[in-house]
Formats: sequence, structure tokens, C-alpha cells
Amino acid sequence: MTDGMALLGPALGLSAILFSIGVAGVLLRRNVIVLFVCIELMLNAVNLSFVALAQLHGASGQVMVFFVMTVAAAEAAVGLAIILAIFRHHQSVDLQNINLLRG
Amino acid sequence: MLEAVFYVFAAVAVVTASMCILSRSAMSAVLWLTATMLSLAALYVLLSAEFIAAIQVLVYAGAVMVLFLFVVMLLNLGQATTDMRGPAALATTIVIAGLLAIQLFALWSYTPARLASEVAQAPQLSDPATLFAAGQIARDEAVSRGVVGAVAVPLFQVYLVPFEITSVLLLAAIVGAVVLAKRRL
Amino acid sequence: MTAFLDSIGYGQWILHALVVLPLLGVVPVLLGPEASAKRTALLVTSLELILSLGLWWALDPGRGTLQLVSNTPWIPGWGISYRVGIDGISLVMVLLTTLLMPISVLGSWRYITRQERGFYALMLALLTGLVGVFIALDLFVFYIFFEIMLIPMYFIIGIWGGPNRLYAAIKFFIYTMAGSLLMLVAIVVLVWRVQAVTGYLSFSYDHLLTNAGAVGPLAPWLFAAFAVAFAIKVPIFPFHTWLPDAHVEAPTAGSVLLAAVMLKIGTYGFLRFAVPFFPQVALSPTVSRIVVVLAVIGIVYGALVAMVQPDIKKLVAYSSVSHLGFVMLGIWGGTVQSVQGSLMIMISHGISTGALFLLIGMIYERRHTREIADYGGIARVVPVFSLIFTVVVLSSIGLPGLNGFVGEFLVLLGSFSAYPLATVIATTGVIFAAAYLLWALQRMIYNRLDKPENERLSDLNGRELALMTPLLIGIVWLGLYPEPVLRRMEPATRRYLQLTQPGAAAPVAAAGPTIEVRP
Amino acid sequence: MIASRWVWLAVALPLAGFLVNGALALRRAPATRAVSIVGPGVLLAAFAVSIGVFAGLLGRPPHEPHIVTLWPWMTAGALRIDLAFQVDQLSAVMLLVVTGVGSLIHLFSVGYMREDPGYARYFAYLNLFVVFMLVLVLGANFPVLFIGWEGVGLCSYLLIGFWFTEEANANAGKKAFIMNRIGDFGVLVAMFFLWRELGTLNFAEIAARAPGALEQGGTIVTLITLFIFLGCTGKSAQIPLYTWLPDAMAGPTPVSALIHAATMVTAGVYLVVRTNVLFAMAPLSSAVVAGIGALTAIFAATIALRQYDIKKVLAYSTVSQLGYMFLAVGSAAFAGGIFHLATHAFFKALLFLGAGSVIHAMHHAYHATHSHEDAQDMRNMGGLREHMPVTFWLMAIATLAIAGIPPLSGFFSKDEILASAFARGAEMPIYYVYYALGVLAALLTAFYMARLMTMTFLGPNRTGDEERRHLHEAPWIMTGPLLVLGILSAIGGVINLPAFVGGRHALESWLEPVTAAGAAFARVELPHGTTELLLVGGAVLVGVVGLVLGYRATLGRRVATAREAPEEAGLARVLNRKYYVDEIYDAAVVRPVVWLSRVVLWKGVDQGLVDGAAVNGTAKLSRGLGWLGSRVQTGQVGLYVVLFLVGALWILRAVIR
Repeated sequence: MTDGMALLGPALGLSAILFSIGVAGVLLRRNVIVLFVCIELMLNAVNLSFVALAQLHGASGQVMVFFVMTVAAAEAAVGLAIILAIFRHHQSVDLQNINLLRG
Repeated sequence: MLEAVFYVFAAVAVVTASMCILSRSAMSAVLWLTATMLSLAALYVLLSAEFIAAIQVLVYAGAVMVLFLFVVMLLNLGQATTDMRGPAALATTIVIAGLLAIQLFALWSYTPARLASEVAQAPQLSDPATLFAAGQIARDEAVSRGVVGAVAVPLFQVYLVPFEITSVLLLAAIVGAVVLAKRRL
Repeated sequence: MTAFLDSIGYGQWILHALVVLPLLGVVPVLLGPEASAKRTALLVTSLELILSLGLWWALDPGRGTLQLVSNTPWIPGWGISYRVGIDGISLVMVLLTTLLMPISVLGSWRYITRQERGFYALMLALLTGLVGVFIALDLFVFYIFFEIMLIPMYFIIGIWGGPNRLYAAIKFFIYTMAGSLLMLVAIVVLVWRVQAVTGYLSFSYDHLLTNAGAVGPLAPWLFAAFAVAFAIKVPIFPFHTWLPDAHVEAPTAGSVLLAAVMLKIGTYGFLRFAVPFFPQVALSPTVSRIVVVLAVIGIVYGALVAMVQPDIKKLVAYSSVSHLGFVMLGIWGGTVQSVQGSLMIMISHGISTGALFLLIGMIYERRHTREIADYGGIARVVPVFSLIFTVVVLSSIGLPGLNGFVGEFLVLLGSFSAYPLATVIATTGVIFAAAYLLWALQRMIYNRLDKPENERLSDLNGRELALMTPLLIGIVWLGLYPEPVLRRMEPATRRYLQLTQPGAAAPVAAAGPTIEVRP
Repeated sequence: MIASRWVWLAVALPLAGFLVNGALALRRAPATRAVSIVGPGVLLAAFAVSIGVFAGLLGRPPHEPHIVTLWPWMTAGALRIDLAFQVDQLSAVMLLVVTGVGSLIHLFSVGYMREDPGYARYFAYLNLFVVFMLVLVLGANFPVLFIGWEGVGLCSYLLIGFWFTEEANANAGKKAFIMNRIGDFGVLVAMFFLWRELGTLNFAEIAARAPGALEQGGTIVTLITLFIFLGCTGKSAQIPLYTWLPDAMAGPTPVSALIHAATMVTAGVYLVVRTNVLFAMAPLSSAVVAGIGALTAIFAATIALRQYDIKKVLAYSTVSQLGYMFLAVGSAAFAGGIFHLATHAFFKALLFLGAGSVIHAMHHAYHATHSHEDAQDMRNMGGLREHMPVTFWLMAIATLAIAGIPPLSGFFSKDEILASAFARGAEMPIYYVYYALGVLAALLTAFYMARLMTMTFLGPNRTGDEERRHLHEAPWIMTGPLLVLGILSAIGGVINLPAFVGGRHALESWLEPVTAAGAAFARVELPHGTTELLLVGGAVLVGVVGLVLGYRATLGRRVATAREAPEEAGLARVLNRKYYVDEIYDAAVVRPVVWLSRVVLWKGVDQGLVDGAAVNGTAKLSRGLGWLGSRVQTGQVGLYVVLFLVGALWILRAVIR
């Protein structure tokens, strides 16, 4: 089953592309929810590279993915709760006018 | 043959990801992301990480994305609101994302052999098989213990402490979410 | 007299006593009742003066080297020892300080009404700082005293000062502090380089002096750091703007000590540390030309700007800039006469300007204004004050026969051979000095007595006369018979010139602390 | 010989007088009795000591001056300056003139200043002045001379501004001191040159070392002498530093007599004679000295023509006569200069004191009738001959003397100066021009003196009928000294009678040891025989013509009193306004300097550049940077992400390669 090894290069390449798309999404969109979605996408890209390299470094790669997922879940939960609170206050989730924390 | 399958799913993942960031409404963005996740699950299988693929589908695609859906519907953001930033933001995005992609795309040419040669100090040792024995052991484990066992052993032995910490993390997240989201305590 | 002094082992304990006594004095001042604070302060400072008079005989005028040196290791790990000693130059400065301190305490008898205890405690702390700076022979100890001096002066200006005293106090503090930090860096680098070459880590002045050559290419930078720190203190032309503000806002005692003693620490620093450590750099053509030009600018600029000042204290402040310009010209004049002249100006400027500020303080206590225009024709109302004020003004103009002239004459005479053109321009400073001070004197004392408030001024009382007499005696005595003072300073001047003239034989690197420096 | 050891007593006595009077002045109660004894008494004692010293000198071998060292004053390295007095022929003569004329003027002041509230203070300053003048004259080296030099400047400041409640007087005092100070700058620089070149400041050593060390006619010796002369112009009110003298008339008249006629203003001439070796070695500077002397003589004389204040006329006359003295020393006739200095002291002091008694009488008259006319304006006088005969006749003698009418003293001294200028012409033709200017100035001098005499004493009285009854002769205490001075100005010529009258130049031979050093380089041979007689005749003729013209010109025109006097016109106006020199100085020097220091230096450089830009500037700069930093925190999450990613990219770029 060494063919999985052969896939290492393309997998890492794909993870790079997905990560860039995620970043583009974060920069492009003003809606906070979509922002979170893009962050999730970036996390998935990272998971992909973890998995790809797990073939070389053993199962610890996959354990990492496992942890990344738990963190992502926690982050999503808290983030969305914050968004709910903001929405209740501002009636909008547009990033532009959530700027109270400034110099 | 495996490459072909890989590239198909890779293409699907890229398309769905692009559609996700370009979609007009939040609802469609979430759904496209779910599709990307599923295609990734398929790729995990190709990379002989079957257990992770399952978890991906169950936990990530299932639970987290559903949570997103809930929030989107709760705030009835479904209708299309073009929240795309202005042309200036578009330009910066292209520049930054482009640069990032170029930088990271160099990873595409990383074969195990090249990785080994870079990692090993002494040039004569740069045979990937000997250096990355751990990968082979893991695969033998998977065969002997089954896919889930191969992941479970390091999870509960080597990484036991981080595992417990994540549980505390999740507890904190739950409490946080409840406190923040409730209207009046 | 010297026999009596030796019998009581005067040489060993006097320098420590002079430093510690004021600090001990602080305790009774703070604990005692508010009213008696000034009396205790006067007692302590007078005691200090009497003690310090012994130095006049204890110092052997024959030898130029550092005497009464006592060395107690303090932080052996870093090679720092509490090392003190005096020579002709520091003797005279210490005596000036101890003389002026009781006078300024007596001068602020009725001037300071709020928090008297705090004020007199700070004055005593200031006395420690001032005396310490002049006798310190360990660069670390010198730096500490250099800083100790700033803090009390900051509070004296900041709390008991005039209307916008905070601005003046902060400006004074930061300005001087910036300079001294530069100096600290230079000291550390110097000690480190010397340690690298001689292998012996020590902050002691003699050790560093003999091996200052070890600094090699860093010398210009180190000299620059020292020079800037002291230039701010002197002050030399571009760094002088803190002085008028500090003087205008400071209370009388603060102004007296600031002008009479603290400015001299800058020139003392040049004479003791900056130039002897790096003679090649200090006396190189470029640096000398810069310093001389700045000095001459200081003289003429100070005098011209003083001419148009509406506020008498600012006028005297700018006149100090002008006088100290002469001192710098003298130090770089490079002859025995010019350096002796600089030292004489340091003393006589201290006495004359100190007296001027005291008088201004006295008239301010009565009339509560420093604008020259508010006065006029008070000679008939306060004849004694006018007479003393005229004598002091004449002494600071440099009328021959009074103390101002001796110093200025020697400086100009001495530096004429080295810098003829600069000296001629500096001599015009003499004309402007007469112009601005006489004009101010005339507008204050002579002219018409047209303002009603001036008619009811009371003349000087006993206390004020008492504190002016020693200064007046000093003015006349130093003017007509400066001989004993000059004789005591001459060996130290010769030693300074011998250390800094390019031809001075580079003294052999003496390992370890030496009591007598073998030139 | 022992007498000169007591020379310091001559200085100590007036000093004691100053201290006593000063103390009395500070006490509230005016002790006029005690002061009027101490003041002049101390001067008379000093005069006695001077006579003793003079007698002592007669017995001494002429060539070594007697140096009396009091104590070492300044020693620094090779420099050794003692507070020492030098008693030699020159200082003895000056000693006599100063204490002699001084005592007479002190006596006169007792009468003149009796009613003044500041009586004690006046005598204190006057005594202090004599102390400094003696120190100046007796100084053995430049710095000691400089003590006297500046000291007399200080006393003239105090005395000119004596009635200081009037701002004008105080200003005049200040102007005098500062202008003197500009002159002193010259003396200081000369001292530094001498120290650098000759390594000494003692007069004796300078005279000894100068011929060897300094190259004759070289730039160094010329520079030294020019700087010394700058000092002299300041002190002796020559062009360009003369404008303070006419304003100095703001002081009491005896002060003008003592300081601004007899003693202080002659200090410049004394210094030139004292350092005659230097001037003799620098022909160029001597020419400059003589030139400025002649120019000042003619220039001041022209201004005096049109002045109406009696003291101003005398002031410009002094400036002019001083010009003559410098003309003399400029043409190497050092003894001639001193001779004229002495005779001038006599008749000018007499003229000033005479004017003083006239003004005193006028004050009484106006005081009695409470009118506020100007007591010093000649247009209010006239016909005082009947009321003040003694003063009139004595001032007439002085007028004839100053005009150079034989056998009075002025004739001999002025004639000798003109003769020496003429003789010097042989070597340097420019001196002929100076001679011509001298003669012209002599004509004008006779003219304005005659004008003054006729305006004041002759013709109809214009003071006013009421006041005329109060006009009467000054008390004997004032006319006494006048009498003595009158005699002196008449027979003053005897001290240096020229050959053609059978004299043997007594003063010149007396001063020979002092002027010997200079004579070695520049010797002036007075013309003999016919040319001498021609010159003398010419001078006398000029004097007489001037007097007659002056008398006829003023008597002819009807002179209106000061109040109705019409405004001057044309040239007369320019002369009356002193060629507007004061205004020119003010505009060209004083105002620009004040503007420069106020606007440019203080506001511009100090507040603006150094304080504003450098000091407060750095404060503003740091605050600005802080403000800039806060601008970045806009609150826009998007911006933060971009910045974050840019940072990440930067690190990535470094890592990847």
C-alpha cells in the first residue's frame, strides 16, 4: 500500500489550495457566519495535511486531527454564541459596524 | 488508478470550497462547506485514515455544520445579502490569497524521498523507508488492531493528557455558549 | 592650624562627615515642629560650613595631586568602592557650596511659608548631593551623587516654585536626566573596555584616568557622551533653554543653589572627567573649534538675549549662560592663566549671581513681582538695598577691583594666544554685560518713582544684611586679593594641563587602586 | 625720596573720605557740616601729599621710576600682576593736576550743592572718583590702570545720573558708562596683545622690552596702539565715541568741571603718553591719532557755534580741546600734550565753575519767582556783567586763555601743539592738513567763546524784570576757587615757556625721562627763528580775529529769550541738532541690536528654534507617534486580519526559502 505515500505531494498541494480559498473567504466576506465557515474550511485543510503526513509519522498525525476537530467544535460553539449575543444587540452580523473595540 | 480517484475528489473539494466562499447567502455557504467536508472524508480514506474519515463525516460534517445551520436559521439570515466587500478588499484578497497559495503550493512537489533527504542530517541515510519507519508500523498496526485500534492506542496512551484537556475545553465551551446565548440568566 | 587638624585626624573623617552630616540633619528637621525646621536646618548647615573651613588648611597647597583620599570597598564584585578625595579645584567648590547653603537657608526664612519641614529636608539632601559630587573619586559614586542632586532640586522647583513650576521642573529634570543617562552608558563602556585591557575591573577615577587610552576608537563617542551630559549642565548654547525657565520658577534658595553651584558641576565635570579621560579627542582641532565657537556664541548670545528680558530673574539666568561661556572658553584656552581664570569665574559667578538672586528674592518678598517695569526709582525708598544691589551688579559686570573682573580677565588673557579672534569677540561680551545689567539696574532703582506700591517698600532688615555681608566681603576680597585662592588652585590647574596637553607622558597603567597618582 | 613711599596715602585719604561720606549719606539726617569738612579736607590733604611726592621726586635720579608695591594681586603661572603704584615725573604732574584742581572743585561744590538733599552722597561719589582717578594715574601696570580706568567710568555714571529721579539724567549716565565700556574693550584687547607679544603688562617693562620684541611700524605694534587709542576715544570723548560727553552735562556743574573737563577725559591722553614708546614705534597709528584729534577739534567746534545751553557749549569746547591734545601726542609732542592738558584743566575748570555760578544765580532768581525757565539757556541770560562782575572778569581771562591770546597759558600750550604739528609735517605731509584744521578750529574756538561771553554777560538782560533783582554774585566759597583758577590760567604758561620767550621748556625737560623711550623713535624738532615767529603770529592773529567776529556777530543780532526763540533753520539747525549724530547712532547701532536680540535671538532662536523645535518639539514628536499608533486600531476586524496575514506571509517567506 505504498501508493498512499505517492499521494503525499498532491494531498499537501490540495491542502494548500483549500487553505488559500479559506483565507480568501475570510478576507472577502462581511457576514460573520460566513467568516466562521471559512475558518472551518481552513481547519479542514490543515486536517488534510495532518492526515497526509500521518502516513510517514504514524498515527499521531491522526490523533492531531482528532484534537483539531474538538477545538474547532468548541470554537464554533462559542463563536456562534457570541454572534447570537451581537445579533440580539445590533440586529445585524455585518462585520463593518461591529467596531466598538477601537483605539 | 488511485491517483485518478484522488484528483476527482480533489477537484470536487476545490470547486465546492470556491462555491462556498462565493455563494450569495450564508445558508448556501454552509451547505457547500458540508460538501467540501464530505469530499475530504473520501480523500482521508485514500490516505488510509479510515477512522478519521468516519469521524469527519460524523462529527464534523454532521454535528458542527448542523450547529451552523441551526444558527443561520435562528437568525433567519437565509435570504441573499450580498455581503461581499468592495473592490479594494477584493484586490487585497487576491494579492494575499494568491501569495499564500504560491508559497504553499511548493508543497505539491514534496515526495517522501525529498522530505527524507531534507530531514536527515547525514546524506547517506536519506532512504524514506528506514527514516519513516513509524508510518509502516502504523499500517501494520491498522492491519493487526483494526483501523480504530491503530488510532486508539496512541490516543489513550501517548496523548492521554491532551485528551483529558480537550474534554475540559469542551465543558468550558458548553458553559460559555450557554451563558452568552441565553437572553436572561 | 594644620597641627591642630592633624591632632584630631581631621583628614580621615572630614569628607565622610561632610556627606553624612546633612543626611543626619534631615531627621530632626522632619521630626521637629514646622516652625523650628528652618532653625535646625540653619544650625546643621552652619555646622557643616564650620567643619568644611578646616579643609582650607588641611589641603597642602604644594601638591596638585588628589589628597585626603579614603577608599572603602563598596561593591567589590563590580569593582566599585566609595572613594573620595579633594584637590585644589574641588576644595574651592566644596567651600563655595557649604558657604552658600546656610546663606540660602537664611535667605528663604520668610520666603518659604508652606511645608517648611519638607523644604529644609530637601535642602539638606541637596547639600549632600552637591558636596558628594565634588569629592567623589569613583565614577559610580560620582554618578549616584550626580543623580541625588537632581531629585531635591526637582521638588524644590516643583512644589515651592512660581506659577508654571511643573513645566519648568519637569523640563529641568528630563533634560538633565537624559544627559546623565548618556554619561552612565559612557562610564560603563569605559570601565568595561579598561577592564578588558588591564584585566582589573574598577570604577576608581585614578585607575580609569591612567588607562583611559584603552578605549581606542570608541574615545570620540565616549567623549561626546560625557560632553553632552556636562554641556547640558553648564549649560552650553544649544542646551541652555531649561535654565531660564528653571530660574524663573524656582524659589530664591533654589535659584541661588542652581546658579551658584549646580551649573559649576558641568564645568567641573569637563575639568575632572571629560577632558582628562580623552585628551586627544577633547583637544583635537575640530572639537576645540566647536567648543570655542559654542562658548563664544553662548557669551554673546546670552548677553544679547539677557538685554531684552522683561523678567529680572530670566535676565540673570541668561547672564549666567554668558558667564559660563567664559568658563568653557577658559578651559579650552589651554594655558595656566585661562584655566585659573575659569576656576575664578566659577567661584565669583557663584558669589555674585547667588547674591543677585538673594536680593531679587528679598525685593520679591516685598513687592511680589519680578517684572523690571514694575519697579522704578526705589533708590530713595530703599537706599541700603540699592547700594548693595549696585555693588553686586557691578561685580557681575566685571568691574575691575571686584571679583567678576579677575576671572574674566585671566580667561581672556590666557586664551588670547590660542584663539585670538574668539577672545576678541568674547571681550565684546564685556560691553553687553554692562549694557544689560546697567539698563536693568537703572530701570529698577533709578528713573521716576511713579508707582505708589514702590513708595512703601521697607529697607533690608538685620537678617538680610547678615546674610549679604559674607557675600559682599567675598566680592571685595576676591576682587582685590584673590592670591590665596589662586595659589591653592594652581597645582591642580597645572596637573590638569599636564594631563591634557598632547605632550603629557602617558602614565604607566597602575594595577589596582593607588593612593597617590604618579603622573 | 621717602616721600613717594607714602604715595598710597594720597589714594587712601579720599577712600576714607568716601567711606565716611557714604556712611553719612545712608543715615537719614543730612550731616552737611561734617560732610563739607571731610569732603574737601580729604582732598586738600591728598594735595599736600602730592606736593610732598613731587618734592621727593626732585631729589631722585630721574631714570628709575619708584614702584610702590602694595600686595600681589593676580598670579597665574608666568603672569604676576601686583597692585603697585608707579611714581615718576609723569604721574607726579598728573597727581598735582588731579588733586589740585580737584580740591578747588570740592570747595566750589560746598557752595554749589549746599541745598541738595543728596549732599553727602554727592561728596561720597566725588571722593570715590578722585580715588579711582589717582589709581589710574599712579597704576604701575595695565590692570591697575584699568581699575582706575573703569572706576572713573563708574563714578561718572553715578555722578551724571546724580539726580536720578529724572529719567533723562539716568539715561545719560548709562550712555556714558556703556560708551566708556566700548572704549575699555579696546584697552582689554591691547592688554592681551601685550601679554602675548611682550609677556608683561608693567609699563616699565613694556618700555624696556618693546623696542626689542616688536618690529617698528609692524602690524602688531600698530594694532596694539590702535586698540589703545580706541580706549582713549571712549574715555576722552573723541570721534566716534564722543556723544556721551555733551549728554553728561545732565550732572551737577562741578562734576562737569572735574570729570568732564579737568581729569577723567584727560585719562586717554595720559595713557597715550604713558605708552609713548608704542605710539612712537607706530607712525601710522600716530597719524591716525593726530588725524582724529584734529578732526574732532574742528567738528566739535562747529557744533559749539550753534548751542544755546551754556554747559553744552563748554562740553563741545572740551571735546575740541581734547582733540588738540591728541593732535599733540599724535605728532609725538608728548610733553606738549601734557602741557595743554594742564593749562586746559585750569581754564576749562574755571569756565565750567563760572558757568556753574551763573546757573546757580539763575536758579536763585527763577526759584524766587517760581518760574520754570531753563536756567542754563544763554538766551535767558544777558547783561549779567553788572550783577556778577567777579565771575565775568575771571571767565573773561579764561576765554582769552582758550583763544590763545598771549601771555595767557592757552597761547603757549596751543601754539606749541600747532608748531609741533607743523614741524611733523616735514616727515609726513598729512600733518600740514592737520595743522590747517588746527588753526581753523582755533578760529572757531575764539568765535564761540566770544559768542558765549557776549550772550551771557554783555548786551540787554533777558532774564525778566522780576528775576533781575535776585541776580547777585556767588558767595566767596564759590568765587574763591574761581580766583585761584583764574590766576593759574593766566600764569599757567610759565611751566613750559618756549625758547623765543627765554623759557627753557621746563615741563618738557621734566618729562624727558618718561618720554625718552618714545623720543628714540620719533623726535619732533620745534621750528626756530622766523618760521616759529610766523606761526606764533598767525595763531595770535587767528585768536584775535575769532574773538572780534564772535563779539560783533552776537552783539549785533537781537537775541530772543528761549521761550519765543524761532526754530533754527538750515545749517544752523543741523549744527544745533549736533549733525543728528545721536539719532544716527541710535538708528544704526542701538535699535538694530535691541531688535536683533529681541526678535531674532530671543523670540526666534531661543523660544522658537531651540526651545520650541528641539525641546518641546521632541515632546510633540513622541505624542504624535503615539497618536499615529492609535489610528491603526480602527475596530475593523477585516483590517486586523489583513495585517495579521501580511505578517504571516512575511514570516512564511523567510521560512520557506
